[in-house]
Amino acid sequence: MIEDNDIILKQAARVLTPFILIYGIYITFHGHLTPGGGFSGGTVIASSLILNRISSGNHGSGPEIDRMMGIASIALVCYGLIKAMGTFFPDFTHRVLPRGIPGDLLSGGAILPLNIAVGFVVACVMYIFFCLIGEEA
Amino acid sequence: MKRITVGLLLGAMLVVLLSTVSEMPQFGSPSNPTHNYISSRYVGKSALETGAVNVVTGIILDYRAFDTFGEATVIFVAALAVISVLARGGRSGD
Amino acid sequence: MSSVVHLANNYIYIASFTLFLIGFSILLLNSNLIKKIIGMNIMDTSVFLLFISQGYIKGRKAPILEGGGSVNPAEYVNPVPSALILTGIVVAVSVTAFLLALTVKLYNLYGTVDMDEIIEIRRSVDGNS
Amino acid sequence: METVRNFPVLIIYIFFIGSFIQPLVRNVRISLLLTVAISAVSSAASAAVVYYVRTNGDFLFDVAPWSAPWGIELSIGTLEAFVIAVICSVGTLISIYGIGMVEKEIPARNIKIYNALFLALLGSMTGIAATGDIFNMYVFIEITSITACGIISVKDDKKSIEATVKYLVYSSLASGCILLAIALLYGITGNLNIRYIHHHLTEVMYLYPRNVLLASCLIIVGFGLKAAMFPLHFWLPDAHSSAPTTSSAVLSALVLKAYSVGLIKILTGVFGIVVMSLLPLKTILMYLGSGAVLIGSLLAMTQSRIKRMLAYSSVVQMGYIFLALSLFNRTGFTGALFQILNHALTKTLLFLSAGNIKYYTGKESIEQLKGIGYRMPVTMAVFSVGALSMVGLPMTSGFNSKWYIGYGAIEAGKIGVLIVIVISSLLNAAYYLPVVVSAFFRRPSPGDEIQQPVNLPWFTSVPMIVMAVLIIVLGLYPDPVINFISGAAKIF
Repeated sequence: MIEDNDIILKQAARVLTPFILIYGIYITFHGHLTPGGGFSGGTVIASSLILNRISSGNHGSGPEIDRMMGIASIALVCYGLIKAMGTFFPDFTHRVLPRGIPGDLLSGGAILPLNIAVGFVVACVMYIFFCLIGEEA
Repeated sequence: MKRITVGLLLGAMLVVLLSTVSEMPQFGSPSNPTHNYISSRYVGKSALETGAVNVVTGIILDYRAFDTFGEATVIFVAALAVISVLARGGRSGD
Repeated sequence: MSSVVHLANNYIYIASFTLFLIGFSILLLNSNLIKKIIGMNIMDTSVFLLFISQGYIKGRKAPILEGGGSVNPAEYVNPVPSALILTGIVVAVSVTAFLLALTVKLYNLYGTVDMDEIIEIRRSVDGNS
Repeated sequence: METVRNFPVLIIYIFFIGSFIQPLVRNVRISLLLTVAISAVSSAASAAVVYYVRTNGDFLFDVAPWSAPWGIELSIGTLEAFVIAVICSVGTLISIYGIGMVEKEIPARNIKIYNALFLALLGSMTGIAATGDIFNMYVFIEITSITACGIISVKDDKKSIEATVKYLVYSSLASGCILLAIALLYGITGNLNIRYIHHHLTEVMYLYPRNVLLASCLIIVGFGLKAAMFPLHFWLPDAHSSAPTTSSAVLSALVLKAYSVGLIKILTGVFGIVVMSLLPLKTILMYLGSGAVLIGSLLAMTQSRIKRMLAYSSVVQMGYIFLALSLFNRTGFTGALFQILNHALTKTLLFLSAGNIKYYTGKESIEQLKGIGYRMPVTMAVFSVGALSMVGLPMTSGFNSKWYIGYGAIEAGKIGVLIVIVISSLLNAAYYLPVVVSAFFRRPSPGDEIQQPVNLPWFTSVPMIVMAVLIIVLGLYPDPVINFISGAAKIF
């Protein structure tokens, strides 16, 4: 769809992507401190991926989707295992992932790793939605 | 003709719904049944029990974490279903 | 008379119920799939509006606790509905994405997005196949 | 013995983590075997839960380290343990059958996705049965409806995609109603745990009578639409007949049951007998049930294709469950639960053998099935056992479920229900027996002279034979199951 001579779009995307990505990561990591968390952070990360995809032309996405699906599955397996650990061995989880002082970054107990896992999953899934549905018929 | 019956039906449903609204607890009043001992414990103890300053995230990922576990599955399953329907090579048709 | 004042006070619930009915009727009566999806989203959003407005208390802050020290629960809004709605939104997004994917696929197969036309095409295909 | 208390949560975790692993698995054969292994492990765990509930009675289990109204708890009673056991064991049998048949009906690239959806479906149905929190049940209902639509559309042909769209639209309509009901209930009682809502509801009921009425109507409409209660069943024939064989078996046998169990849990748990007697619930369920049973059978008779006939007969059998529930007494409730087990086994058996016939001989319509008994002896023998159980022959489990529902009807003094059951059994016979008769006692039409009988691979025939034997055993000696189930009926 997009020819090769749109240098402006590519340059703008290259400049903007790192900032969007960092903002998304910030929201995901500070889920337990500021409003946000895994879901909204993941969507912002996905938006930077989508910006990259549009700027570099909507080419075929077969292998890319499988890779994204792999990342989402691995993140979800970690999510499930942390969650199962929290259910069956609660005291062990509190020792490994301490609650810490409510206010600084590493303080949410199991909340931070879960947030990161959900951030990965939502980012990959939103990207997959865009790739598949956005592709021309 | 169909439009009239549908209109009447919706009008009737609206009347039923509005009659229940007139009986629902006051909007925004502190004495609503939803502001009971449950929500006050969430707000009061979440910093100590879950270490999360953002109470909503504390509820999602610690108090009611099983909901969010089910919800992560919802996203995963929706992604799988979309891939199974639209993935390349899906030109089989009938 | 008191119920009318009561009704006027709960104006948000009136809005959410009417939106629910609008979404419900669009989803049920329209044959165009894209309109059905829009109707479904209106319906879901109206239920979320109802849920959130039940947790709201006038003159209180969002449930993000400032600083350590003692936390007075009377200063904050009820956090439970917002936690539930995060789940509800994600569910609504997933169902919408799946429906959109199916609509794109149907468009590729049948060339139309209107359910009535699709049924006719299939019946005419079955008829002579 | 205490570790059995966290088996229900373990089952749900195993199913979901298993379905997360599926896309990472390399080749298709391992993916199919993984599905069988996981459902086998879960049915073993569910058997342990059933044994534990038999000896120690109901128990509650807090998933998060926090107790009931704050965290989420699972309430496992006789009803829940029984339904989880039915879901896991029938799911295992279907997945064993799936080893041979899935590759033949689903495009190769979708098989791993089908297995992931299958495991997530079983896990979320277990979740619906086990959970004690209505919003948690809503999340599991959503997973069930998306995965149920996913395993239909995974077949990737015109008819199944169109059927999936219709099913998903009505499913999301029902979910909207259920969520609105949950919002209303939360608005007036303030908490989400089923036991606590019931406790608050009895106090608050007279303050907000219309809210409670509206919430219960929305829940009945929502769950009725999902469980194909009679007037709301129009999406079912297309969805169940155009799906792959194993998916239509799971859909008819288990998904409809999970939704009806969800309805039972909410009606008896949240609303309780007091509120339910306020509503004219008995008469509504009775008329809807008898409508389903009679008109469903008439519709099934007019069908020419075998899978559509089976789909309509699912509506009939669900009608039996709602009929039994409308009696509001112990025997009726026991009859409803036994009917859940009986229909799960029988309908799976019929759908799997219909899939076998369709694959090995390409025949779908009923008239083409003349003389097929000689071509596929095992499948048709097993099919006729299932058909006789559907009709309600005394030696099969179908008879026992009709017997208990009828007995409950007499106890409740509703002779009309008994007459409806008798008429419907005759109607069932009118559309099942011709298929069996034409399969064995008619010469195949000269056009398609089929020569030597087909020998099926072991994993296709073994689950079907196991189910046929189970149907006969449950027909002859249902007492252990009945004694266990009647423990659940203490609510009435």
